[in-house]
Amino acid sequence: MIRLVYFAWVRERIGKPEESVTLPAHVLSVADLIAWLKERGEEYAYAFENAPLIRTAIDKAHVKHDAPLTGAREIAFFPPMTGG
Amino acid sequence: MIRLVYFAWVRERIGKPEESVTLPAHVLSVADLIAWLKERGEEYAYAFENAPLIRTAIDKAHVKHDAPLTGAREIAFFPPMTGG
Amino acid sequence: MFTVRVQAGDFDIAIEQANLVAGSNDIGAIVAFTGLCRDEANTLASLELEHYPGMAEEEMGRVLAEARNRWPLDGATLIHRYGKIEPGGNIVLVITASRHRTAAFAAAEFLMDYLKSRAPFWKKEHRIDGTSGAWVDAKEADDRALERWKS
Amino acid sequence: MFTVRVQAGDFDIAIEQANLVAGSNDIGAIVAFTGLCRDEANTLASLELEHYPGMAEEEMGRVLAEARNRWPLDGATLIHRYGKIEPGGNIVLVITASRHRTAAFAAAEFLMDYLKSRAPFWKKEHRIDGTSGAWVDAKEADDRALERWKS
Repeated sequence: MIRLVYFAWVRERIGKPEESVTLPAHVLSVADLIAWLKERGEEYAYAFENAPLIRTAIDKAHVKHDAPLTGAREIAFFPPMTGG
Repeated sequence: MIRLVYFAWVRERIGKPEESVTLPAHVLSVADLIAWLKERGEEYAYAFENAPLIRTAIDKAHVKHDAPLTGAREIAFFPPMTGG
Repeated sequence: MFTVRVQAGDFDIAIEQANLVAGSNDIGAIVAFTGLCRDEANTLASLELEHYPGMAEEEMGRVLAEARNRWPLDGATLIHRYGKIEPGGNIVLVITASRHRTAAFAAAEFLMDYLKSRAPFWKKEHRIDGTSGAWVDAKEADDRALERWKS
Repeated sequence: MFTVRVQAGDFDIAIEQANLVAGSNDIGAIVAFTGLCRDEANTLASLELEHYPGMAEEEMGRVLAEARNRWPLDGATLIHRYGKIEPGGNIVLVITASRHRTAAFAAAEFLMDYLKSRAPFWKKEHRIDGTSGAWVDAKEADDRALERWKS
């Protein structure tokens, strides 16, 4: 089981702030995970419709979409940040 | 009569914060005034021994040593500034 | 002293500066950046700041560590608020302290550029007319601001 | 609001910032520079700041006018103290307010560079051992700092 967390309009589009999922064996990278999530329903397809825009963190550190998921406990998806 | 004011170590070397003087007709520029002051005594010669270093203001605005004294009411001499 | 805080409540810049330099006599320069909730069009009731708890603090700590690698800082304070903030209210505070002003200025500007594009915070507008406005868009200008630190 | 003050007494940065932005909702960024009395060697009892009354205010006003010509500022406060100031004490405060942080940072740094080399203030050291130390030398670094604004 791996924990997925969503923020801002990614959270709003998916309709929940977090969930735990069991990943199939072929999901090895962030990009794989996004592709897999988009198949799970319209809300995911909507949230990730412009996938390259979506930022990702693994265990609270920024990663790129080619990052491997090995050892990850919490994966976060969110739009570009607008703090400060 | 023109008012001369001195600050920091220029003031300390000359031994007074200000004075009023009547300028001879040949004193036309700041440089002329410095040369004339240096003839007035050791304390002035000491204060202006490195004349190019000394900064000048006419009526509370910075000027260079070639500035004319025409219309000046108050001329200030002081070392490079060290505020801030 | 080096401090990172993420909080809902307001901050007082005078208190933060006093804490930062307390007991030190060799700090000559303090630069403090305050980011405020802005409302040019007079339509905004508040900005709501969402954040990623835990990661926000960690990322701010990483950005601060990078600033300390680049400039000789004697202290720094980073505070970012979350929750609803009204126009004119404080959002973010970055304070840098150094012997000399050039380092304090450069580090503060670097910290703000990096916080803007790396700290996990998102702004949503709430309008005076009661509607929930849009999520604020990330600015290209902020990404461009990062480029100058990469030389 | 644009303010220039020369005073013997201390200042409170929180009050100055609050006054600067009072009644305005379109200021997004405030940069505040505080210059402190520094004593690295632990030999300093105080710095005594001499100034040229009248010209100090006028010159600070001229420097501020030049900053306003270069950057879109919504407000600025310049305060310079004179008299004896102990280590750790405040000497100078420069606050700039703008819609965007880049202008606020650049203007604050410009103002400090110019105040250092154009505002008529001079620092003399008084030592803990009771001797009156030297007048502080103007730094070449401060003159070099000016050069970058001349492009």
